[in-house]
Amino acid sequence: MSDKSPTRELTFAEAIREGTALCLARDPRAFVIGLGVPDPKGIFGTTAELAAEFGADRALDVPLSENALTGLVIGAALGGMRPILTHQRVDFALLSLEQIVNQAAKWYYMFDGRGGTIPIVIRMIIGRGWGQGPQHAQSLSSWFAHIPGLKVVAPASPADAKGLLVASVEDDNPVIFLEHRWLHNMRGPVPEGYHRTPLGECLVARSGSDVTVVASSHMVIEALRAADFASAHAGVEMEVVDVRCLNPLDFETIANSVKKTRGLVVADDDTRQCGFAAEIVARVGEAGLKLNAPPVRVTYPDCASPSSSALAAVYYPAAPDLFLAAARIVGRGASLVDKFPKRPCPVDVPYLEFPGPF
Amino acid sequence: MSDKSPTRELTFAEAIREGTALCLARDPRAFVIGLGVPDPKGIFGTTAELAAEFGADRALDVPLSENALTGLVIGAALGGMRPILTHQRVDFALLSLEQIVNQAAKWYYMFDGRGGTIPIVIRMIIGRGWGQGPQHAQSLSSWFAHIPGLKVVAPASPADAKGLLVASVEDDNPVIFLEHRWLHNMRGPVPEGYHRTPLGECLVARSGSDVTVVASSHMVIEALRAADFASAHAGVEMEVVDVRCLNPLDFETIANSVKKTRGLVVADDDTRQCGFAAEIVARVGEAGLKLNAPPVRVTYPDCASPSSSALAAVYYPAAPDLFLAAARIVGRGASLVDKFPKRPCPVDVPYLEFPGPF
Amino acid sequence: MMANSPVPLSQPPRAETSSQICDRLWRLYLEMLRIRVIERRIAERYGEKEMRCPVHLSIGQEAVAVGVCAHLRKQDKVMSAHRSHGHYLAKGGNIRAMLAELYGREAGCCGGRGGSMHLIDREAGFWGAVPIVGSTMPIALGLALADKRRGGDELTTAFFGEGATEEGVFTETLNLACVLRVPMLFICENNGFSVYTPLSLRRAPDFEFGSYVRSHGSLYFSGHGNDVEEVFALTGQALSAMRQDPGRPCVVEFSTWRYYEHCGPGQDDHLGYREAEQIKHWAERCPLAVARTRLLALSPALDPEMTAAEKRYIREIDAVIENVRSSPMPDAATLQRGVFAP
Amino acid sequence: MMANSPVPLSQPPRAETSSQICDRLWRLYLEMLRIRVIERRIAERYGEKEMRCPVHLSIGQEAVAVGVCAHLRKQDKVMSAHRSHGHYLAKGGNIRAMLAELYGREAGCCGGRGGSMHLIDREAGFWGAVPIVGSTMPIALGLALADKRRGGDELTTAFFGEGATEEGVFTETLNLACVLRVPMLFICENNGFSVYTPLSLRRAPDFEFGSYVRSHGSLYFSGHGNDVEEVFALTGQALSAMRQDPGRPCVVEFSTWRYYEHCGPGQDDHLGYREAEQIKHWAERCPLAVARTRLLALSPALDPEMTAAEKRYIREIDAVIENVRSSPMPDAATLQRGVFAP
Ligand SMILES: Cc1ncc(C[n+]2csc(CCOP(=O)(O)OP(=O)(O)O)c2C)c(N)n1
Ligand SMILES: Cc1ncc(C[n+]2csc(CCOP(=O)(O)OP(=O)(O)O)c2C)c(N)n1
Ligand SMILES: [Mg+2]
Ligand SMILES: [Mg+2]
Repeated sequence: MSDKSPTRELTFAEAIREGTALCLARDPRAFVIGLGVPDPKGIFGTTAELAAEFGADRALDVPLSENALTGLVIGAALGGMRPILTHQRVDFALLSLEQIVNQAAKWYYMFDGRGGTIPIVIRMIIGRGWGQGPQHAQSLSSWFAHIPGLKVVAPASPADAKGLLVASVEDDNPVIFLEHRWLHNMRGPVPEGYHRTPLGECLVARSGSDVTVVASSHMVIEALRAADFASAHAGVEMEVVDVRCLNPLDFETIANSVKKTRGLVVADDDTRQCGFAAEIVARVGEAGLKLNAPPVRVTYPDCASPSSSALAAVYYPAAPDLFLAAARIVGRGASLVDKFPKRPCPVDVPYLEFPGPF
Repeated sequence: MSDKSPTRELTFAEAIREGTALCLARDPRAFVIGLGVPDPKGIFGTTAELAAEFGADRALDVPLSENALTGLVIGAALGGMRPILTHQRVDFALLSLEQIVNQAAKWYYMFDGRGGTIPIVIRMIIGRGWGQGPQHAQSLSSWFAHIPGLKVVAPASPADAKGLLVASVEDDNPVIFLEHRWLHNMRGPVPEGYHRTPLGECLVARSGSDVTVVASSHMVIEALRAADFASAHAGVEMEVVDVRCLNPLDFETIANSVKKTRGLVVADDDTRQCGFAAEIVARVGEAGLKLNAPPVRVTYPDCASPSSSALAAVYYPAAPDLFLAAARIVGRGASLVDKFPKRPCPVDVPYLEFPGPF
Repeated sequence: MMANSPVPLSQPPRAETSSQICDRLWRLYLEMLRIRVIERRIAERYGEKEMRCPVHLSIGQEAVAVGVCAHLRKQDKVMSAHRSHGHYLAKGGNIRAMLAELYGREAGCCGGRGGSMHLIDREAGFWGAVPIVGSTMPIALGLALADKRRGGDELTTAFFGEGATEEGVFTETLNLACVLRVPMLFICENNGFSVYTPLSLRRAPDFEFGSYVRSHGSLYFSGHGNDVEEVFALTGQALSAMRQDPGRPCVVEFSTWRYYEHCGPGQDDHLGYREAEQIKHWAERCPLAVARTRLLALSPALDPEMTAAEKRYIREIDAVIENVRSSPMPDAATLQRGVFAP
Repeated sequence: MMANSPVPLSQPPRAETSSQICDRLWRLYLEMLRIRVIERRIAERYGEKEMRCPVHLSIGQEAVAVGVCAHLRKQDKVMSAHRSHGHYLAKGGNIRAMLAELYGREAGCCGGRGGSMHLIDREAGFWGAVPIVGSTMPIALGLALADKRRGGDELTTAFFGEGATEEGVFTETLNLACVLRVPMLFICENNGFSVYTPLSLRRAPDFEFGSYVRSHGSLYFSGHGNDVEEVFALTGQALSAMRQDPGRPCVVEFSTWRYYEHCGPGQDDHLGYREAEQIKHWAERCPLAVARTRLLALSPALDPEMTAAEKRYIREIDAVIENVRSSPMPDAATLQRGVFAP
């Protein structure tokens, strides 16, 4: 790992692109495949110019056949390749769950190792933006985290996007790599060179003593905003634990944080019932960790994601909701939520210039 | 509802068959469709002779096309029919999740009611038996319960199998009807006539004061066995709450039980992480219900279901495990687990005469 | 308000044209023009960022929608996919409900929940569009099956792009239609691209769509999709073939071209993913220009009427847009309404 | 111990037969006989309830497995589905590992985790079978793609039933093979049934599998699957067609019949789901009987050798079974081993 210029900034999408290019350069067995991989937009820039740089057979476009395509990368992996499969939306990957769940996830286990490993990375874009609506804005992270044998990664920063992608490609297991659409254009420092972030380690993204917020992917951004406000205005110190990898789950880091703060908010960019947030709350309960107040899940309500910005505004929880949950647990500052700075842009885009339409 | 002969006994499979026949007789819009529906074995007897009784177009066999078939029943339902779709294993339904999740579950909501309702019942057989192995013994109940817009039903008794099936066919929403393979041949009293069990109500299958066991489907049987033993040998009174309907969930009944017993065991025929058991534990935690000891989940370990009986014996939790969990919570009787009566048959069949091979 | 339904072909010939052919073409042209004007307006106003959802314009593909729907009665059913504006409008879908949906308003056909990719107007016989490629094909088949079982004579039509035929669900659906003998109409709009991906990366050079379809036991026709008269005639042939061979589904493939980017309000030929020659070929075959030239040859006097019609449609769509823009957004309190049907 | 690999055809002709034809047929026959004996033994002993997993016997379908695999080298790859015993054995899969798997033992090819529906022996070139219908087809394609990219000359073959071709994944896989130009061999065993469901409920009367396949741009052959010489010859033709047209996949369809129930150790013709005439037709075409008759016509002296071979195979399988039955069950402590690869 090299860390020559830690202050160099890239967008999340550029970081994925850089990580991918490094993998392709380093390992001739790696290739990227999926609808739109070599196209002019290059999956929001994450695969831009890879075909030009590495050749058309290292960055492949394909017919609309999500199911067979998934089988194909499983077989290619068995045959020694290291494919990176992309889905422009997790919603499309629903067509391929048989292959992911029955085959990729179980192969190594069910053949007792003699079947070989399935080193594939399946990138899926999750989350909202610009009124995508009910069939283009799901998360389903708990679905993947429910399946033994799948590693499930959900980076929140450009650095982790790169580091976790590289580690995912190196990993000998099928890895579901979830990218929230609102992260792609976010900038942040990204280590140069072949940089790897181990799978299965939570990151304490901000430390605090009063209450723990467990979050992943874009919810980490919201949690950090909430924590900034809470610290500055309410004297509440929120500790933000970025899950980063939903499976295998580094519960120890979460438990240590909760032991310290005795307060728990779980933020999850997904609907509530049987979501990943439930798992965190359940583990904390089972572990018998003492809490000063009942734990709180901050999630989407249990309905599909609506398109209209008027409904999106109430559907998606954000930093103020996390602040409010934390303040109530701590027992002070809740009324300050009205002072929470207004978003600088409409609720259905991550920032004012968000281009849409996808 | 008629209750002429409450002591009449049927098997779980016969009860489903009877409920289905009543629906077909009462509502000309209802039909059953799926691989093997009219075949000599009639899906473990649940569809036996329906084609003979109601005609070939009310009990249809089909090509191997789970995905399109699901779309077909969605469309037929929109067109005014009331289809009952069967899958011989939940594992095969993985091919149809796009239709179930994106279309059936969301249709009514996403078109704001103007799209019409999707009154379909999708029967899926879950669970183990006779070494089915990694791809024929899943549950995935939490997956379905995670999706807003799907009702999820999992009966544990012949009476409920009939009553919930009838209610599912009457319901205007897509209903996922989960049948554990080990239940089909179990006998129990079944009300005669057109009998309906409302969706969304838990059943206190056995009342007790010391600890609550929340269970569904076949785990209810194990929980009742555990409760019998606990009461007879350890003086521990386990209250068994049969969930029956995972979505919408009647949490009130569960909460009332937990308030009374201040102890919680959740039994789930599924792998652990992000399973349905996590949801129950999370809700109890969030509700701030006081417990005398941390809650316990009794689930499969997080690995695929192995075929060999030697591994099945340790993979599947059973009555003794539930007793042990309860005894530990209550703080007495745990050592009596060694006295738990041995199963009268091998661990990989529900009873000695279980025919196999499916 | 603009007309919400396509001009039905059963109306008596108009007085101002002499021949029936000219009359029909005039009405088909008007309907194409109406759709073109509406979509152009959407494109023009999209930059205002008030339509906050993806839009897949069908500009260039109007002839298929109009030529096919001209055969359909109100009770006949249509389903479509992401690129459905044209199908919705040609089938008589409510224009205000559509625009309100694009503007995320309460009055939208989905109450604002769906956006452009989820159009519906069951009263007009438009039973829904969703953006998962291929997914309405089996649903439409189910609708057709229900009608068949009820003994109804409604025809169900599914519109989809050639990309959708690559999904396994296409063969599964077509096979089910053949096996269950459900006479449904599949309209494939082959515009050569799936987003930026050309057919050459998605099908082998010797792939034969016609024999693929026929091998299932289905009828198959194909023709030029930018000539509305050919679309109309071929659809008529397809329908009469279906009547002569009851119980058989039919797939009709039309070649066509989209003039705008896959999704969004702009044109993107500068990106270079489509060959200049192709672009030129299709630019010369704009379905409106083709029809217009032919109409003017038949009846030069229509020229001012065309201009007048276009102006009228512009006025009408602008009025709809203004009306919609001043209409309320959905009430946030309704967010969770209808997760379950009562 | 029995031979674990099929008799390779490159061996010099045996001394006791005069013609090469006879020699080849004799070896093919022996391999079919070996498989038949093994599966018959499984059926006979299944009632002891020690093989505690579903079994899908391929009794009656041996000629396809043997005739195809006779062309394959050890490094060539095979994948299969639920009915895979024949393919596994014909490809040279380890017989003890297979039986141990059926008996749920530690020595099973999956350590007891899979049961009969999950056979694997990569050393023999058998890369796995799983019971989700159709699912190994694209996986096999991926294997073939990997070999192609590596510049290897291995051939990958997927065996599947005709039911698998109804799943959308079949067309998706075949299309990907054609588009990516991956020369892989698809062997379809058409035994007319998917469990109890006849083809007539699954395909239209005029469904044309050959043109379905060819429409993708794939090669296609078909023939009698109960005549091992025809299977061998046709597979040879298919392979040379593939060599002549590099980059093209090939589908070969063989008609055949299973003599036993879909799943389990018994016969179930009394259930009446198969017509008496069909049953009779196929009973007369047992692949072993067909080969035997032909062999004896060529070389009557083989009769006692056949009997001797059968006895030997019975002894061998019985020895394997006894060996396996006394072998240990998997250690419960290993239950969670290998959920993730290290
Ligand atoms: C199952 C699925 N995969 C991928 C997508 C992304 N997508 C949206 S439209 C589209 C192109 C479809 O091409 P075609 O069917 O030819 O329709 P066209 O856009 O050309 O009208 C794609 C790939 C999707 N919506 N659904
Ligand atoms: C996706 C899926 N659907 C259903 C099944 C149940 N099933 C197991 S084998 C089988 C029959 C398959 O028929 P075919 O492919 O012709 O093979 P055969 O059994 O005739 O050898 C079926 C339906 C399954 N295993 N997988
Ligand atoms: Mg297209
Ligand atoms: Mg078959």
